[in-house]
Amino acid sequence: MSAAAAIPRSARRRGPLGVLARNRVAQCGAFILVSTLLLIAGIVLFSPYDPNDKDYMAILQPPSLEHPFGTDSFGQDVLTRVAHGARISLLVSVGGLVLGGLAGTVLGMTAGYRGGWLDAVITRIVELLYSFPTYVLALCLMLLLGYGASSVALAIGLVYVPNFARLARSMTAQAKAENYVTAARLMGQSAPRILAREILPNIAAPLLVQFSAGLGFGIIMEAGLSFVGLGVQPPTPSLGVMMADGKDYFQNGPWVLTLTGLSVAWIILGLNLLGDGLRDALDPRLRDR
Amino acid sequence: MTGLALEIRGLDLMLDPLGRRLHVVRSLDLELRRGEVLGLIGESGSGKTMTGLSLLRLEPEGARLTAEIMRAGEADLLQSEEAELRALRGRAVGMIFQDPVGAFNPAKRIAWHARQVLVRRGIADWRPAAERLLAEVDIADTARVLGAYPHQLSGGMLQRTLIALVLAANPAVVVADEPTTNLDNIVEQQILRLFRRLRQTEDAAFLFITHDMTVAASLCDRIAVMYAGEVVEIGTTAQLFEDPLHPYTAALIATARALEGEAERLPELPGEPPSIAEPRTGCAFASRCARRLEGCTLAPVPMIPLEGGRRVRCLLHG
Amino acid sequence: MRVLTWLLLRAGSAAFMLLLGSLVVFLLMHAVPGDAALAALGDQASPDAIADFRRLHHLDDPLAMQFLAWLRGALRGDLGTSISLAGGFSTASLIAGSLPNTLFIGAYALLLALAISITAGSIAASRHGRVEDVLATSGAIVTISMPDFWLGYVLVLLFSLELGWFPAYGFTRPGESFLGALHSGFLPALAIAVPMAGIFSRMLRATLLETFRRAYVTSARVMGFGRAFVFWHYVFRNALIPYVTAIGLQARYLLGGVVVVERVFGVPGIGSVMVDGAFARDISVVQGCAVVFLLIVILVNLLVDLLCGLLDPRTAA
Amino acid sequence: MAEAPLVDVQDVSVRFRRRRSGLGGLFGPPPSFRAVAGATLTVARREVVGLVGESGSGKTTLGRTILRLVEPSEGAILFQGEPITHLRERALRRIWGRMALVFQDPLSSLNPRHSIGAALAAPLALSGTPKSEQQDRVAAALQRVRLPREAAERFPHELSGGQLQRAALARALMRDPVFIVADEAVSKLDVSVRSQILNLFKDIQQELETSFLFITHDLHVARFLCDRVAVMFFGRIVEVAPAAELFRTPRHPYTRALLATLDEAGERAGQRSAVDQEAPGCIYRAQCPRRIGRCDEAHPPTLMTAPGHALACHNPG
Repeated sequence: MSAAAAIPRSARRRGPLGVLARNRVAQCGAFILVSTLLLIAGIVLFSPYDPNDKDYMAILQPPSLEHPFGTDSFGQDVLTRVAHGARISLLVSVGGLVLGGLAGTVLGMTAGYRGGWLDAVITRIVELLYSFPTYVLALCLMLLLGYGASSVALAIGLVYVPNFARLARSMTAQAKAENYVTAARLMGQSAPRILAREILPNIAAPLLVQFSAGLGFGIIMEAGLSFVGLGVQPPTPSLGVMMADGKDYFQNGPWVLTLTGLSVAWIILGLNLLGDGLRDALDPRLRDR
Repeated sequence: MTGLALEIRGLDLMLDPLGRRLHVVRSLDLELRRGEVLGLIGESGSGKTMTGLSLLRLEPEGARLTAEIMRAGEADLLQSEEAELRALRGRAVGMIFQDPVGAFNPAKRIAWHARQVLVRRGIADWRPAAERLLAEVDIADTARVLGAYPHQLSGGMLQRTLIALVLAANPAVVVADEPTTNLDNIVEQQILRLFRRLRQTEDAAFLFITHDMTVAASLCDRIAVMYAGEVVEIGTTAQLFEDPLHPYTAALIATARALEGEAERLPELPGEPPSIAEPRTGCAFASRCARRLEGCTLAPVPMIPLEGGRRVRCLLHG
Repeated sequence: MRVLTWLLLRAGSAAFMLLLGSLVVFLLMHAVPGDAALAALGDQASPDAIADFRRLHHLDDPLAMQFLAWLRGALRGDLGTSISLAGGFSTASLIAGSLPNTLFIGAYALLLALAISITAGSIAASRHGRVEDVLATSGAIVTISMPDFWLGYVLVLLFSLELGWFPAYGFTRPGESFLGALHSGFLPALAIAVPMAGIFSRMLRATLLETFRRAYVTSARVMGFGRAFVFWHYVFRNALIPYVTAIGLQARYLLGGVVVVERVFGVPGIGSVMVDGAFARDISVVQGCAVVFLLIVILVNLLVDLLCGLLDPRTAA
Repeated sequence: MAEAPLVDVQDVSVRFRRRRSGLGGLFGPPPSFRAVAGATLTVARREVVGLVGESGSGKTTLGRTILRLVEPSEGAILFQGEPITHLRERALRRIWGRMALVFQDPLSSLNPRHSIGAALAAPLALSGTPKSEQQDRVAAALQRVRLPREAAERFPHELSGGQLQRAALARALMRDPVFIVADEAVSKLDVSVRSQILNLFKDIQQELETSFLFITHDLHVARFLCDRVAVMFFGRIVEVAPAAELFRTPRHPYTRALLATLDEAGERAGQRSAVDQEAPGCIYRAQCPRRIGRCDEAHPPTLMTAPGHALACHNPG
């Protein structure tokens, strides 16, 4: 019976790891991220300077071999501070995105699957959150919670809740109308099981892309909030704090602000490239072109 | 002057998606006389749509198209200049699609579409001409249709309109790619009836692409059967239905007959059409063929000319 | 008639959103730690003065009453009094003075971003896969990776400190001199516009490419229509609705960017007012600004909806 | 005494509310329409009933309503004598164990992230079947639809159209249903594969004595597979008869028009025009060549004209 002939296995791997194996853009982004993270770790562990070591003999020195990114107005090594700052900024951003991503996904999936009044209520809340300019929402929350790294993370999370909720809701509603979900219902699976087992694996990829793009914006937000002085507070060396500091002597030592910002842009570029590569490879409409 | 509306010799089309080379149309020969309807029959992935797009030189980007001859009327379709090809599209070869709704610009009214086509043909006073064209395809309330947006018309109505617009440019060949597949049974019959009438009144030759044997039988003078990128058999409709030579053609016709009759069980063709990506040495149909010979899998099977203009790609008839 | 009904419904829903948003902001601000009376009168204030202050500002009323009172005031254009500025400036006058500057910078940035993105996105899509596309795409991803306020300083370094073309700091109000505002507002607007343009042109490119794949585009090419004709009438026209929708969704990022960039260039806009208010823990100012920002975004979305309705024949007919 | 029907559909109507969105949805089409209007149909044990009609006739909706994926707005549905018309999803899960659905597009009905084996084993895992037994039963199910054992390890995108429909059928059979709705289950398949699947359906039906509701637009397919055939037009069942009889002596004018499409020389059927569902009168009268005065007054009642032959027509042929 030739209907029972062997079925060839598809050679292409799916999922994020498979994408990484064949998408150049994603590889490029991953390379930037991994190498930069290693560099940051190396500097944090092995730098001869402490981020808060003040050297009044070497104030505002332009970049040199000794201080590749120069020194700031306290004579602190900018590169070391950037590495420590990047660590803090990344932690804040990741923390915020994890919070916002989890809350948004849960809200969105619930709304999309349940529909009805619950959907209407959640959609309204999400729409409302989405109608506040990013920094405005964050500012209000910072006032409430007090300044500091954890508050910034919470603010980033809150800003990102609607993004995840909207995405998760529309994709869940779409998936719910798909035949495979109907089939699962007819097979007797319960709603939570269908959400977790049938729908989540199918909508995880775009959420992941959103997460990676959101990380970049989270870093910008942390920097922005700290920059105007309403975010992470000195002496904690976050990237935003350093940039705020750098702007005060921008004319005398432009490298502090410029190079710190460049480092921020570099990390975000890595995140964006990774996210782009993932999206291109995972979006079936853009695949096979 | 050959008197042929369309002549294709040795057409090959190679696609290159993501670096995988796909040979989707293989050494294809076709010819259409003026006023003739040729049915191009095949299953999904058999290369029939790609053949149609090749005639308009709208093969996908990055594809490699080669042929010895490809002419529509007086026009040489093997041009490489995009501007020259553009001048040929619509005039030498026109095309009608499976989904009539998708064939219209959703942001513009039908009148806009008609005006673009007619003004391009040099008819400044386009409106009466448009009304005449629509009347020719049995549309009664032309004013309403012209004033409507595509989404306000039914599929059958849009398909009629598209046929009228395509014929307006007097093309030598009209490629109709499954033009009735998306329509309901009764509307489908109406459109087929329209085609049967048009082939008598229009100069154009029709290349009618379909997967449905019955539809092809009801409309076409001759039929070409495609399988896995190759034409495996070509002949008049009567020849094919009375005496199919290629085992694949025979199986298709037997299935259609069994369904129309009151059979208890349908004749089965084992297996499934091969993937176009698979490498092959001999006949693409060999693995499913009950009358396979030793030589079938050894070397590519050539097209064998028979009497009465028939051709078949099968060693049983060599 | 239909349009009017639709508008009324849509406006009603927007008003509801604004009301809900105001309530949320009110509650948030109310929960901010610290005593408004102490903040206003200082630590040395006598208990009697504090009690007077609380009575005067209805701070001891139930929350719902306080919100209703605030709402009544807001509807009359009274958003309370700033406690941080000497002389008891009204919050409404602070906002009224600064809002035009913010709107000017925002609209300026939006126009720049639109101009850049329509050019870049169109070129990238119509030259898909070629050098122009690669350049535009990489340019876009680089620009969206840059923090806008930092870009502001880089622009200052380049165009003010090096070339001296634009002022590094300060802003001429559009009411005083429109040309001056265009000149002095260029760098802040550009700093906001460049990353925005990156986002916009990526979106435009994606929707254009998707539209290119539509059957009606093939159908137009089959009719032998010219490349430019097909691009404008078939592709671009039909990509407009998703593009405009996508732009509407960016309003909160654009205005968010304004808040920070105003600080960089010293633009006396509502973003600066809000940040100053936050520093001073001036609740009435922060609250007023937040609600006004919310109002702007809601209005922008209303406008986008209306525009999409007009662009779509399915609704316009 | 005849056996009670397995599925008993009594005068079922399904109303859909149209979604209102944007500017257009507001006053365009009526806010609700009846996808199914007063449908009465039974399926006996071991019986295969065909449901034929054109797109938009409501045949898919009726099929889904019988499975209670859609809740009817009027009428009653009995399954094995038990009313299931308004059961909640929790209670339906018990009923669904005895029912199954086979879709038109098998690829969309299988979760792309699950292997065929996992998809087939899912209902077994739910009912607590031990792992080893699960594997055996999956293998048996694959064998029944003539798929090789290794298909269990493949993912949907690795299978061809015919193999996918086999896998989908295997999954539908996992819980030993007594009733299967097959919605255009062969219409997307290639011609050379379709006969395999049609034969397979016939074999499975005879082997397992399952009842089928076979929804199709293809009259040949209906005649090949079905014992009885119901014809739907615009939400109404206009004629039900044993298959052979329906094809030999169709009585409703619409059935006749439909059958006329089978042979080329068929009589001319009118253009399909919009139908006002709410107006009194027969739903088919606008196109009907046999229209008489009464047709404008009321939709004809469904009457039994011969044993097993139901008809809704004032002036049957």
